[in-house]
Amino acid sequence: MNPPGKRTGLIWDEPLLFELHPDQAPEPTLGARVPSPARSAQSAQPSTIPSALLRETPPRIPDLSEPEVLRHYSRLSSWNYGVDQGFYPLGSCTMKHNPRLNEAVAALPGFAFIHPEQPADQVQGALRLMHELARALAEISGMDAVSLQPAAGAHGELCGMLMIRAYHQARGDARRKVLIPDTAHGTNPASSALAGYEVVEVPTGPDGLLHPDTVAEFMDESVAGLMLTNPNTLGLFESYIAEVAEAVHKKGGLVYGDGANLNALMGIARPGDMGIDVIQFNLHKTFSTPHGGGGPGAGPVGVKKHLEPYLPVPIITERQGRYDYDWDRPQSIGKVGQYYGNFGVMVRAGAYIRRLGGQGLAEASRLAILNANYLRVKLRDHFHLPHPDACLHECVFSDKGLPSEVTTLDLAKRLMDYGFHPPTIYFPLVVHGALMVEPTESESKETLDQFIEAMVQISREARENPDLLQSAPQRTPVGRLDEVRAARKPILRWQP
Amino acid sequence: MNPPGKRTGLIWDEPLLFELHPDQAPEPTLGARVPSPARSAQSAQPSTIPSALLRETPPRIPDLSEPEVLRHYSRLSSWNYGVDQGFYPLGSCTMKHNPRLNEAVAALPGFAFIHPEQPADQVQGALRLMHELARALAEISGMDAVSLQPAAGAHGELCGMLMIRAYHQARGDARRKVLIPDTAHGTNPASSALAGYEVVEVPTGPDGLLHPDTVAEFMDESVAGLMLTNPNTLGLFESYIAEVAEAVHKKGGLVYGDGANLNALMGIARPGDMGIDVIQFNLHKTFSTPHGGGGPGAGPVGVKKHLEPYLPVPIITERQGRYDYDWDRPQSIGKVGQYYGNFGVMVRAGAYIRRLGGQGLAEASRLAILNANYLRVKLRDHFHLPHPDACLHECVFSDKGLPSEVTTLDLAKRLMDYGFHPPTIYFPLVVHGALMVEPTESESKETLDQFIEAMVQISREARENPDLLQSAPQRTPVGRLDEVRAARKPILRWQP
Amino acid sequence: MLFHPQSEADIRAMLEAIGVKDIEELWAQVPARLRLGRDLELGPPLSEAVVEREMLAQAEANRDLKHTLCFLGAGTYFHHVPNLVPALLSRGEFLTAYTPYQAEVSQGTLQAMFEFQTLIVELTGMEVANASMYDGAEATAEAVLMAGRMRPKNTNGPVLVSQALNPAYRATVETYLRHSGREIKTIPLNPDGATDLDRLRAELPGALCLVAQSPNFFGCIEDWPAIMAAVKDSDLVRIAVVTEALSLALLKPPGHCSADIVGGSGQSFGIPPALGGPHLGFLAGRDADVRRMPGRLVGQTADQEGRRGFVLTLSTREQHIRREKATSNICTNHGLMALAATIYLARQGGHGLLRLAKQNHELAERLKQKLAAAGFKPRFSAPGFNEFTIELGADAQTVAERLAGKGILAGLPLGRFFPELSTCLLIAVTEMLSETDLDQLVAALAEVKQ
Amino acid sequence: MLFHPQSEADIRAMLEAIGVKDIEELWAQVPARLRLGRDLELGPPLSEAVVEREMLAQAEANRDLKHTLCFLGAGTYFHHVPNLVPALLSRGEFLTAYTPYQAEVSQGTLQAMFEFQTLIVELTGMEVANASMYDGAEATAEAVLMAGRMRPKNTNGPVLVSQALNPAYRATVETYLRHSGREIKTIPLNPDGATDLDRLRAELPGALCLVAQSPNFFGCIEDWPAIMAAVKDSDLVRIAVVTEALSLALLKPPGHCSADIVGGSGQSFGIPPALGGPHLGFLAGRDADVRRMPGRLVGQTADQEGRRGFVLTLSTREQHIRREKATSNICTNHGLMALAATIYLARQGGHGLLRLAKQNHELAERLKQKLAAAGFKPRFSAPGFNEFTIELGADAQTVAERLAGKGILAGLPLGRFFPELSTCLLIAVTEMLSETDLDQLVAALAEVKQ
Ligand SMILES: Cc1ncc(COP(=O)(O)O)c(C=O)c1O
Ligand SMILES: Cc1ncc(COP(=O)(O)O)c(C=O)c1O
Repeated sequence: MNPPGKRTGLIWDEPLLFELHPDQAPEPTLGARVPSPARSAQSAQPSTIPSALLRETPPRIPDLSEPEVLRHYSRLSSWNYGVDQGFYPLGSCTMKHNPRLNEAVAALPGFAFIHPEQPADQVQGALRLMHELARALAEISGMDAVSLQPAAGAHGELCGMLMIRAYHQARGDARRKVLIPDTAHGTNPASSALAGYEVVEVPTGPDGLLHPDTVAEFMDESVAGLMLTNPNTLGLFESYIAEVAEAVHKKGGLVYGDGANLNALMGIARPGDMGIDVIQFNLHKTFSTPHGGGGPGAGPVGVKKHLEPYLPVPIITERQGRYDYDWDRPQSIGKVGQYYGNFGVMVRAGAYIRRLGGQGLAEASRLAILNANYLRVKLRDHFHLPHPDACLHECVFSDKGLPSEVTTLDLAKRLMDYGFHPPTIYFPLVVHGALMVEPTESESKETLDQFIEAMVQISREARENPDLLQSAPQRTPVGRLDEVRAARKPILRWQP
Repeated sequence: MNPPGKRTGLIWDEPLLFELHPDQAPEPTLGARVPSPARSAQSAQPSTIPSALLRETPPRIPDLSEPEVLRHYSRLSSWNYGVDQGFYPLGSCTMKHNPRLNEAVAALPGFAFIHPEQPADQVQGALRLMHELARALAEISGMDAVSLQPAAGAHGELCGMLMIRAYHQARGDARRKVLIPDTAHGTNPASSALAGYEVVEVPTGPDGLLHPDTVAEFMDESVAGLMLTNPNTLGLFESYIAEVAEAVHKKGGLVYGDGANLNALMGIARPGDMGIDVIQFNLHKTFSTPHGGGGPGAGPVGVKKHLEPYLPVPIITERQGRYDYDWDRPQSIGKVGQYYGNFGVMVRAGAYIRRLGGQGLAEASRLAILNANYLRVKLRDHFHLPHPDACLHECVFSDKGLPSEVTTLDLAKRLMDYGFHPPTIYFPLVVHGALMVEPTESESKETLDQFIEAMVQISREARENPDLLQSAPQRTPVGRLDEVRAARKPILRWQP
Repeated sequence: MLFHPQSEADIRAMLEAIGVKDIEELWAQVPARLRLGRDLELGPPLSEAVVEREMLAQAEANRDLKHTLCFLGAGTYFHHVPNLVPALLSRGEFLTAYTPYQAEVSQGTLQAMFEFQTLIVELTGMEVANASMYDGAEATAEAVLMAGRMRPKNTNGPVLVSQALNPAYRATVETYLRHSGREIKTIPLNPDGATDLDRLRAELPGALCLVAQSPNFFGCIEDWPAIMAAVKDSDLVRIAVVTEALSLALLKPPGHCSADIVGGSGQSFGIPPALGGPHLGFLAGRDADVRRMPGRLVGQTADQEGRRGFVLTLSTREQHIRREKATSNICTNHGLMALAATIYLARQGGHGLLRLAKQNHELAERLKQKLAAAGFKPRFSAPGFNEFTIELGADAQTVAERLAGKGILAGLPLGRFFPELSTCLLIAVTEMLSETDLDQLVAALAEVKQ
Repeated sequence: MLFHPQSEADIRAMLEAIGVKDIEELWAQVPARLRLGRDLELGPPLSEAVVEREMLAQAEANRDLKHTLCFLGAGTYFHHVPNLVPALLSRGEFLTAYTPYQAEVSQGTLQAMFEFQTLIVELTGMEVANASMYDGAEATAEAVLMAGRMRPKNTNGPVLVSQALNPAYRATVETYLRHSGREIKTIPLNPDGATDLDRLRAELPGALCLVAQSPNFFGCIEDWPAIMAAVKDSDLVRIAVVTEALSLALLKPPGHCSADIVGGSGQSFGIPPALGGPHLGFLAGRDADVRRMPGRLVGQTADQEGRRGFVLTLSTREQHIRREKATSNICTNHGLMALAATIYLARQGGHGLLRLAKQNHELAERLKQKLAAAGFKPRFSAPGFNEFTIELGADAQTVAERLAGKGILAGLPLGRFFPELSTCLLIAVTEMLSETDLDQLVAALAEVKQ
């Protein structure tokens, strides 16, 4: 492991965009400015718009040249860490490799430059792609029908919960509550609440799993359903999932499966075979589409037959090789977004699925599990692991046993000095000072070994030289940032 | 100016490709390997090739996955400095902005995926582009005809010198020598030698210019021609160019103009109007095509009427809107490369010329001159400037007045610590310890001011704290590298 | 090797370290009867070359806008995407990072988002903007929910929605509200195409919020000053929606007219249409309401040594901290699209953006005149920006289909959304169209009319 | 603003600092009569959108290989370009840097070039390779000049060139040699398509070098061991040329058969055909001759603290140091293309490259069989790699033109280069072709034959 920071790096002292040309010049002169895309007479003032409806001054955005903009964002990018740069074991986020084929095909004019209101017969290739992607997701998950409309995982959750709601409503069965295990991701309760449900937290057992008995206890006719993630956020497979689902179904409830962790299951087991009624897919996690510094993602939602009537409109249909939009679905929950979903993300996921095929996807899951378990075993002697004996695609350590002056946050920041992106921290909430590591299948044994070595060294530093952790990171463009100060007196925009 | 190196940067400790997976594994198994592009039976051994003609072992290149390769070269790239990263005033190289439009259009399948042996009627768009580019270059330079075949500036020089040779030969006039001023770029004498000429160095005057009298002195019937650069490598316009050319022509010689510095002249003056008979263009300099870490460039060559018969074959012709290759040119020097030149580079240059138009190109030259003169004036009190009163697109400082323990090299290395790419050093040879600064038009006054401030500060450091210069650079991935050691016992390839 | 770097030797070594015989042992927790027990039926792995070829064929089975004359708008606009934008977005440092939870290694994303927030504030005339929403429709729905949080006592008051709100936005708001019991009331239009202020005034009492769009769905510019004056004495939350963000460079921003929330789509800023997504939603509000806003916010702070830096902030509004009490469930947002818009706006500059907006407007006006000369009357008389509704005097769907066959996307036939407008076409004009293109449309329409 | 960042205020401030009234004053040195005094006639500045549209139209006026069946090779091969390659090449750090004169800020380029040199050494079986040449033809010409430096006493001996050397390579060598007075002698072929070793032996005395290509222009694999045996007792410099670099993964590399220099084209390694350029030339030699090599060399060294690093080295061979005594005039080379090849080879790996080579070979053999079954005989019997010459029994130019009209680039009609082969077609087969594609060619040829 190379000791941090022998040499200093060229870190640009890059100002904010607005500080690049601090004094806004008057309208630039002919030569220096961008010629009009079409040759049009330059009239001073739009004639048909009353001046009361016009802006008084142009927006205050500096007038820059292309090289300045290019350099500004190129430099800013160098302050960022992506999967392309190094190991990014952000738990629950599946930071796998983003194949460049995906990007190339998504940029094809036939995909990028088609208008959502073009007649269906002008976009047959796109509709076919969507139709085939939906079918592939159904096959992977064991669900009966899939809508690609939601824009992200949380959006898929909301969509799913609204369908559950519509389902009950259609049967005149007004239910108020949704059960959610304490291991759940924050979006689960938030989505349930957004769908108008009261959230009831269900405790998991000491084994980190949800138990059918517990669920049965909470289950009654006021409960619309249960929302759970499998494998859960501890990286554990919910072994009692079938029994849990049965307990829910017995009382007329439905089971929502958060599919964010599907990277652990492809070709191994299918949510649809476990009693799950509705699930969302995170294409930006399992299906290799880039995370973009926080999106865009895509959160298609899959359902069993009984929920199909409630899917958002439109649905893409196929009849004798012709694809079309079906808007005529009276029981649909309606639209959850402006159009048909994040098509550009679907293209990428579609390319990935074709490239790997069934075999390749299964191998991805197998190797993701192998990688996580390797880390689990290699690190469990150095960091406390609440569930030391098993995991699927990720494993969660706690801060137990760390010297009291050292926090999980310190540990995360210190990892930066070793050249790694930190894992997810302080989640799931059921683990104190959690450190959630998801290596994904994309990492080599060499990389994992380097990470292990760094972690072991840091655990030693934590004991012998805690200051190294507390003052970390040292090798980043800025030192540890004061989050409290940011929140106390928020500065949320630049001001001259 | 921010003082260098407060924070250390994430510098990857990236091994060589061959060290990534040190032990070459046996052929990887099914799942992990790239599926065959076409489904083809996998036979063990090619049946029709005698085994004596087959390789004994596969090439020793590690078998890596896509994410590993992506990360390896992404990391390596972060050790590199491009124009996108910052100011790159490499004199004589015209490191101007590379518009991204150029890259996009060059990548269009209709340009990138056409075969040089396709029938002309399948590549009419490409031939038209070449034809129009040649015409535009003729207009810019004032020459009569242009061949786009040479692959770089030096290649264009060779091509031009071979044409001069063919010209004399055709007239039964065997001449042996070529005159080259002492300010010339190294490629000039090298290209002349490659064309079989004896090189005679001609001294420039104390004003840095070539004088007609001097040239006349050297000129006789054994001299095939003169090769000069205008503006020359001191950034000075050869004011006596017309008289110099006359002196050469009078004795039956021809004048070769090295067009590498054309960025100083567009729309201002034209080599073809100054008595120059043949010139090469450096598309990667003047016409904004990227330098690619050392190419590819393109070095089209323009000639006056009397040299046109000697242009390399083929020539692109146009007749009634139909474009074709003309191979039937009996006096041609033949081919200087495999096909028609670096077409991909031509596409980029063509886009640039269309985008800027005549006005925009002139403005580029005007601002390039402005920028260089601003640096000249702002720095001339701090660094010795052999020709302090004038320059066009670049200016050349010397090491005169620097403390004796400090070299131009030290100064260059210290600039890196301030976040700048160093200028060209030790060229032109006529200036002792030269520092040759070419800002180009792409840089803002802000950037120039920062550079000036850094230079001024370094000149102070040179006096007060020379060690700072001698031990520079500190902020780069490696410290100053030992070039002597590299040359003494060359290690030119990786070995296990 | 493909995307997985483990060699067989690696796999063996790892299995040994873990202490299992094979990978299957690692999912012992999965009950046997829940296992799939067969291969997924998704075909064999394919080479990059083959997938690329197939995808190219599928892409070419669509008629792309670069090979049509596009007068379609209606919430998605075919503007030029400067090549700088995809070139920068494709940098792995931006493309393959995630939510900047770890600020010190994410300053690139964070500073760019801070710039984005500032740009949206400047364009909308508001005080604070979040770091993106999914799209304009979702942003609008979230704006309505935010209004509910801003008026916590108003648990039942209706949402007033201008009839000229984009129908997809309207539909999304409906989906988000359906279970809440809150009513949605439509404020109809004046004959000139702008929202009827008398009808609006009549509905004010007890209403939670007003949602109006300008330029509205029919291309008409709403008179923000007049609307705001009409609701001046009401407690309702004023939500302004913008679907053609370019208009903000030319028109008086709603934030200069006392809007409380401005939401909409930023697709016009360097984002390709892509059959409707990913686009960009934005949401801006007032400083006082920032803690009721949904979505991520980037704030400025400093490190120990006082160096400026940026972090995600006020996250107690968010689901990962507040769970069911969060202001929204949004997690992954549209960060890369916000970056696209940021780069786009930096590239245009204030003057450049204004010039482009004027150009769009003028071209649209020119087309209006040409159409009028050919006998096609605008349906509404209110001023417009770059889009307008034309009365064809014939079934617009039929006309549009015939022109589509000739490579002209003449506009959106309005009958599907407003049966009473089935002879009307909604036409958008951007800088991608030349004078000749306008003439071609007019000629084609005239031909069809005969 | 466009590409120039100076505002008017900046320009004024700069002029003032310089002490001139306007920019024109700065070219006082340019005599008035040499000034242009008018605008360049190159049209007005155009927006990015307009140029993009025009260039797209011009690109689409070409028939690209992604929309044809391509059996054209002859020195340029239509292989798959992995998307990883352009994605990495487009990173500004690589794309917009120049020759790595300043090593400490150029380690990315330098290490990659060092890897490239190593890869070429490994593939050719030689000891040292330079950091690229322009293309295969120029590399070959430079190899011949290098041979001259290796045998300084042989000032007059002829250059022996196999008749099956790519004609464009041959032509380029001729151009480079024309003024030298050195003769070029052609070594003809055996009927089987390989170079005639008897004729070669006959020409050995006094010759400077032998230039032979394998697989040769007609697709035939030359028997390197036999050729090298034939020239064993001669002092001549053995130059091996490779135009289809992929063959090096399958065939015995010339460096394993005592070649002195290996030069050729690396275009097959991730570089698009692009109407013939930019491609990639490579040149490899023996350690003993390194100081006689042309072109850049990257060498390993260390910094003061012993950290490994890379620099340009042995530059006393180069024009910027040695001027007219340099080993070549090359300055700007094809660095980015060398990087493309490096990334390509890293992506394929040794086994992957071999597999791909086998696949190319097998497909070519399959096509040969299919053609034979349809009555088209191979012209030569020597074994081939992925390219071969077929006898059509009709004018090949005519046949090729007819097939081109049907979207099939059937191959190169050889009559233009070898009149005696005017009924022959040179056919290349790569992994971009499927079984069906092969059948289509056979069927189309059969149809034309009737
Ligand atoms: C377990 C889990 N569920 C749901 C989500 C929400 O997905 P998204 O961020 O796409 O909205 C996430 C994402 O972080 C997650 O990890
Ligand atoms: C003045 C001058 N002439 C000629 C050349 C040679 O051009 P190229 O490097 O393209 O061969 C250069 C390039 O550095 C130059 O600066």
